[in-house]
Amino acid sequence: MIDKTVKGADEALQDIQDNAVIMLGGFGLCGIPENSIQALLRKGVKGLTCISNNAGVDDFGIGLLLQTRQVKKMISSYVGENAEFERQLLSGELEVDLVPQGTLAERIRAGGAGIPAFFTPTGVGTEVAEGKEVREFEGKQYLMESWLKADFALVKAWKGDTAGNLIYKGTARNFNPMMAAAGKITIAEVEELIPAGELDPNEIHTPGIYVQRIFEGKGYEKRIEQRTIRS
Amino acid sequence: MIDKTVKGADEALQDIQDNAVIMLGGFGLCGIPENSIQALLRKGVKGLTCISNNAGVDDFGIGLLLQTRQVKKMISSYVGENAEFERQLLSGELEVDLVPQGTLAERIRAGGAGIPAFFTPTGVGTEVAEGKEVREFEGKQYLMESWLKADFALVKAWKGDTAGNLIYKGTARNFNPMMAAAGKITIAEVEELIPAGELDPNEIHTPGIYVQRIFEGKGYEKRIEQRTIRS
Amino acid sequence: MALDKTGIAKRIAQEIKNGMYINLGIGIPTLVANYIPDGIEVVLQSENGLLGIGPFPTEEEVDADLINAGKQTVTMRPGSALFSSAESFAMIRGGHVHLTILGAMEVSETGDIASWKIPGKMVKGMGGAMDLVASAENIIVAMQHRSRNGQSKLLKECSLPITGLNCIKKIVTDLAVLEVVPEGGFKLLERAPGVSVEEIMEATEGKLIVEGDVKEVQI
Amino acid sequence: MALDKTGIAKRIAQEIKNGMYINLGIGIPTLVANYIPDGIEVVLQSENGLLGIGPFPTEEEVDADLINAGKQTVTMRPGSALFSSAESFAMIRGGHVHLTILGAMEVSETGDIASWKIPGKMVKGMGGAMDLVASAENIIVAMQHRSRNGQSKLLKECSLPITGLNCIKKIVTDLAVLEVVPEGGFKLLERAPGVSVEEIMEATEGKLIVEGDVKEVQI
Repeated sequence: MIDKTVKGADEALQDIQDNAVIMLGGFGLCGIPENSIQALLRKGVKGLTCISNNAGVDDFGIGLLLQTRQVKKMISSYVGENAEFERQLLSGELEVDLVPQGTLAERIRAGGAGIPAFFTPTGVGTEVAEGKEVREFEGKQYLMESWLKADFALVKAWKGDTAGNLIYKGTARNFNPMMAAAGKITIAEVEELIPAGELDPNEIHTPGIYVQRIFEGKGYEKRIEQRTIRS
Repeated sequence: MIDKTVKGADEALQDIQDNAVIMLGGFGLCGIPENSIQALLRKGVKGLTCISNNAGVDDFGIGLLLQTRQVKKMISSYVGENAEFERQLLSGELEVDLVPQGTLAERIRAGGAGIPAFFTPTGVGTEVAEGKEVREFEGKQYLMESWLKADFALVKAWKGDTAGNLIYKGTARNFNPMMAAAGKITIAEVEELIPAGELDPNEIHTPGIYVQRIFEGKGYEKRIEQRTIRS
Repeated sequence: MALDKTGIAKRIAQEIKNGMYINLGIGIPTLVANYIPDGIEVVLQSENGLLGIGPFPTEEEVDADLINAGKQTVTMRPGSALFSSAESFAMIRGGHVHLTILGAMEVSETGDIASWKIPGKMVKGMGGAMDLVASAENIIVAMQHRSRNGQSKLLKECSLPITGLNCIKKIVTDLAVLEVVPEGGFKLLERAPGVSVEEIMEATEGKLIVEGDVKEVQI
Repeated sequence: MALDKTGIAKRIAQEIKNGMYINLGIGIPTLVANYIPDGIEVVLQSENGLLGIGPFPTEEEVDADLINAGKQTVTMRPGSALFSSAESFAMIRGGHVHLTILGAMEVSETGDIASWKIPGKMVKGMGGAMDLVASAENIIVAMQHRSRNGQSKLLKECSLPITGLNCIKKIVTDLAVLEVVPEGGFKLLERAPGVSVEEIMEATEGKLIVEGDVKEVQI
């Protein structure tokens, strides 16, 4: 089997250039590619377009890339919880394209699946519909939405093998599988990297065909946004 | 958790009517709903529209429903290996709508996912494009294809739980997951039915939300079409 | 006496039927889970990829990889399933989720809902709300009848950017239970204990339809 | 001496590069798997839901739930992955499969391929062929240069219903290796051992482009 292992995040991201379009997996701070984000900070590439459901918090996740002004544009569904984000948006330093969460997920899925456009009921009659084709099917109105693709997709999984097969854990799966398929170059960081052949082929969430580079990440913080406990 | 267990195929299929549109999982004879097909034979409903990648062989799978003339129309990608099928098609007794396999899979996925139409490059410039809208995206031509839904989806899984969660085995997965989502009523037959809570939530292929009825099937033959052995 | 948040949640819980798959929004809707009657089996969906949300975890059970759409740590009930965001919204868009309960800033008498944006103030984004309201067959809004400065939130037309068009069927507020009727208007179904029809009428800018005697909410 | 099926498969195997994901059609393409050079690591995709097709099983390994797209029993190599048909064609349509090798009844000098239907005779359906040819960046056709009754299968235009338009890049036949050039025409790259350019010209109805000395196939 083809071995896609690289040493770490710096090697994996070595050819990312300024102004790249990148996707980053995760929902809130759950399932985000912590090591790859650190490597982006070290590399200092600027003018990034980041496709990610959220924008992190001020001092973690994509929030760190906002602090260093490396992000030109965000394509997201929800960007609360972030004061620096708010400041850059209001000052015009940051472009933001807000996309309904299901439409975002499906546009990314379409990008990986070779589907340039599809129709969805989401957003009909709202601001989201502005400039978009509306068409009726079976008596209901739908919007046409287009695919999203990226130069690099940065995803995070729980276990992965050297052939690039990935298994996610819990709700840390979220946007990672679609992004893995929608990146020209997909870089997967995993908590545990094991030899090809040790994962059950029937339990794989992302087949290795979508992954170009894989490495075992280090020092995951896995910060929790709302630590809610039952008494 | 909601218990969706029924006794067997006859109870599961009791309300199927003549002229129903049904989906049947499987690729060739691999992963087909053997028990539900037997129940359709016993019930004798007629005028069925069957959406299935293949049409079985003369004496097994959907071929059995062709023998009894219960099928009015087939929507499939490949229907070779079936002499009775050929006879009925040439005599005009059977309508056939041939759909490219990837388009068939995606149309069914769209049916379950609430997407009435999407664009695919498959079939541009061929007979398949006749009467369909063609549109250019990024310099390439695409066809618009529409969703497929069914009154009943008959699927077969390896393991299932009483909440309707399903796990398939090997390449017997094929069309089953998309069909499970595209049926108004989805009936799952499984080799092993276990209590809710005994499957790992992370390993489930079809979440129970898509399944209305589930039962443990009996006497699986699992016929092999091309038994190829290495010496 | 107007209903408090718990009262609104308890009243909404009465709408829940056995076997339903339900998506609960942040705020009052989340509370509804606590009042589902015994003997009623439902499955709660979290749009970030979980069917079968359980109670909050104990200290020992906390798992950063298991959160709900409000980013709170949760647990899973037996029979749960995990999946991607694309699969999650396939469920929602495909009409597999039977009931959506969510908050709103405004609802119009034709069932439009505004809940995601206040122009000029911070825009946080619509998250999954637009997908939910565009797709669910049955949507219940949980909200206060009036805003903090006393203005009605049940309007002829929404003044804020809308989240979805003609989609709300039922509204439970601190003052009343109302149905949005197909021809337009809020039909008063129930009033909060001790709250008069006149009070509700005064608090409702949109067309209020009152037929016969309006009974009190029983919770 | 014209190439036999094994010869065609061996020649095609030379086109395979390290790290490729490949879909092999039924017939000669399936044979190609046997001649992939040592040290070249590739992954074979089966469109019914498997990446990492292994050799045929032993009698003891036979599993009715593990077949390839030709419905033959197969095994899995270490590092394989299983998935649905929708995911499988997402891979194909999305351009993730690097190389498709398939048979054909006719190829035109503009790269059209006909392979799925003979009007008036039985129509079995296109299966996954239309998706594969519409999507793969790199498609090699393996076929005989002429039909059984001696007619050229490399034509100006296809006479049979086509499977895909302008999609074939390379053809390996019993007589020659040819490239379909963007401006139209079959450029002769190599000839089978002992087969003359004149013989190939005679067997090719479409425009044959011959530049300089044409070397023999080395297998």
